[in-house]
Amino acid sequence: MYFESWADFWAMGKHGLYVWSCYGIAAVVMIYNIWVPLAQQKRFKQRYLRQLRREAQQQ
Amino acid sequence: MLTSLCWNNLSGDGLPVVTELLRVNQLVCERDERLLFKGLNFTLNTGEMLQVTGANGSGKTSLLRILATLTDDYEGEIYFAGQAIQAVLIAYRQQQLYIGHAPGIKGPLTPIENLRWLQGWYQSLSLHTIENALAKVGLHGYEDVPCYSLSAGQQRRVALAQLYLSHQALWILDEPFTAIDLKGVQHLESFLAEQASQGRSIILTTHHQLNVPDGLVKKLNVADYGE
Amino acid sequence: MVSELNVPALTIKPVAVSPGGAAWITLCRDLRLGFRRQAELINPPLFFLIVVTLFPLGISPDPAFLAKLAPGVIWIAALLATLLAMDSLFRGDYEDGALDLLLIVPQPLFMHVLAKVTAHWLLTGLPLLVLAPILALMLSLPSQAYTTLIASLALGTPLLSLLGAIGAALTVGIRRGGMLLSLLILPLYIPVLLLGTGAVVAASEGLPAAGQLLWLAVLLTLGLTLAPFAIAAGLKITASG
Amino acid sequence: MNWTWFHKLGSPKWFYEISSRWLPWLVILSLLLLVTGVVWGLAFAPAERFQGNSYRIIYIHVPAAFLAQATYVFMAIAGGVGLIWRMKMAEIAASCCAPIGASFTLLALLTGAIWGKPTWGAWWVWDARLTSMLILLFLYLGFMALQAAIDNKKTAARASAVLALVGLVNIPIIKYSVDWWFTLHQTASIKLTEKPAMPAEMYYPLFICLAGFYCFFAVVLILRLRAEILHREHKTGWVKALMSNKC
Repeated sequence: MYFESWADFWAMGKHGLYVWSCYGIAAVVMIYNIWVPLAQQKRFKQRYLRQLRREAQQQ
Repeated sequence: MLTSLCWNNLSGDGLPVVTELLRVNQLVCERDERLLFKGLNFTLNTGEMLQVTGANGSGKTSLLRILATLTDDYEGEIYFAGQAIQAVLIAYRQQQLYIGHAPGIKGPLTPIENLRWLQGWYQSLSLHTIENALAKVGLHGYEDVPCYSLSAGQQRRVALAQLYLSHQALWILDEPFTAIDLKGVQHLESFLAEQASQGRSIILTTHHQLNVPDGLVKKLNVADYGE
Repeated sequence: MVSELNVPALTIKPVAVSPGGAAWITLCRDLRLGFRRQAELINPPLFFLIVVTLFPLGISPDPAFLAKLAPGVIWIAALLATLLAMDSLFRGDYEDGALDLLLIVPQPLFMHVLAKVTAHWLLTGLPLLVLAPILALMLSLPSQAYTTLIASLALGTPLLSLLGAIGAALTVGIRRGGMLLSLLILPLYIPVLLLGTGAVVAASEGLPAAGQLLWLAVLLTLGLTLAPFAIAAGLKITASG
Repeated sequence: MNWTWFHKLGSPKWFYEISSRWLPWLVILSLLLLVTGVVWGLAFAPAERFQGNSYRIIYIHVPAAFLAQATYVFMAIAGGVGLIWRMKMAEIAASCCAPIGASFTLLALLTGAIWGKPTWGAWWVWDARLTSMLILLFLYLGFMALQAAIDNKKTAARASAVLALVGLVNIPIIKYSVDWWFTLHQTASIKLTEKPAMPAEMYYPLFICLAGFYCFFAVVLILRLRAEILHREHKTGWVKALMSNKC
């Protein structure tokens, strides 16, 4: 491990703010990219189920 | 300049002689996930009129736009004089005249200038021929009036004046009678019938009953091939 | 010669005008159309003039400062004027059905598209060229940079028209496509802007500007050969939409 | 050369089945690569002589920038294939790529700007790479705006494919003209820290992060494609069957 202690690791030698904000933004972008298709699929399934139920009632 | 086009029997002066002009089989057209028609077949011989009927939105205009090669967003085959249309596209486009819903008449230009542009890429026209074509559609005296001061019916007559100028073998007319008065309609119907008897084939969409010798007209209801 | 179907056979006479001839007809029609609408002809140069006069008012009338600013201001104003005029290129034809007819002519669409863009450039791009020296005077551009300014605009504005026409062809089917057109095409204008201003800045500092002008000529030839294909494809897609 | 695999690739049903088999492995692989790359880069790689630890942002900035450009090229090619061979899958792939590419361009821009603060002293510097990245973002936004503006799905896909191809031809031109423009106006402060030669142990985590980003892109693209396929093909039989037995 390059840094002596965990505190050193978080501080990153006075550049901690920049490094961690970058990684934070990266994490947000990645999670957003994963979340959007999953949410889309879930929303679509619900819509399809409702449609199925409506058709079932009509018969 | 007929590129890549071999005809079955050539007439005396080496020009191709054709009887079956257009054959369409298994045509399928979808518009925004809505099936307009499928399995549509018809053949159009020279000297025949095909009246395309059907309710609004049943795909009449889409069919005409497909036949006019305006859109290639369809499945199925179209044969022009026995050749697949993609192979003889240039020859086909030389032989077709398309007048759509919006006739393509520019307001600031005079009828003569409009016709010179509309027919400009098929043939070079002398002023005299344009003037008597305009006279035939009843626009005598309006030759040099800018089209925005003409009525909608007159503007459509300017577009229809192309029929008196064109040598094409196939005419595709989308609602040619809209905004034309009664006398004009009868005059146009008799002209179309006379042209058809001389071997020209005409595809047109109209709602009213064509009073033309019935041997000439074939009817095609697009709705029959719908959902 | 009546065949067995006793249907009158039709001899098909090949009939078509040469591509060059047909393109000439479209060019003349568009020029005549443009001159018939005198009122609209004055808009691009007027816009060009007004935008350039805003800068001395907005920033500072000090000649030394303006001289540094002049190339960029003139080029950006020319770029915006071309972009604004671009929407009218196909919209008029699209609305009255003339565009559909243009798409089914026997001649290759490449020629007609080139003719239309040339006509549009003659009506909107050329006046900017004529007006540019006057505006350079107003912005106290050093006198040795005038010829380079004209040369860079002469090479640049047709390129701007060609690139803009691609956007116009793609957005002609959309109702309020004007704003979208600028969003699509501005990134493509950036190299032309950089080279154009670079040439004029170099000339005003007395440095040789031949390199930038030659690069503009390279991009213009690239545009002249490739852009009409993209424009034709865009128009076909809009028509079949 | 039989083209069956090419046409098979074009059928959404086949793609859906294949992707449901490959997806878990891809997720594990990308997770593995990303975690090792980031941890190695953050914790174990040595600090850089001039910039100290702020250079560790490179393990996010460079892969994101690479991915942004690679996605645009992939999108343009997919659009081109959809346009020429009318392949439905290619059209869907192109429209699904755009948001992913745009998000990575934005990530590259933000991380580049934040990295600029400690090294160049300003939040935004008109550096050649950052400026080209900004223009790439505009290209993505233009693509998505055109796609959203046209109602007919098929026309939208074909029109934006043409735009993507035009953009693809222009990307090298934009890149060179921006680089040339930047060297003309280069301010002293940026010249000092030109790309430092990196010792080997800084490069390894970078390659791993890069591979991790590409796998991540594949995972997200497949997820989006599956959602889009179900949406567009809900009339077909196999989607109905899939839906009814799944819930």
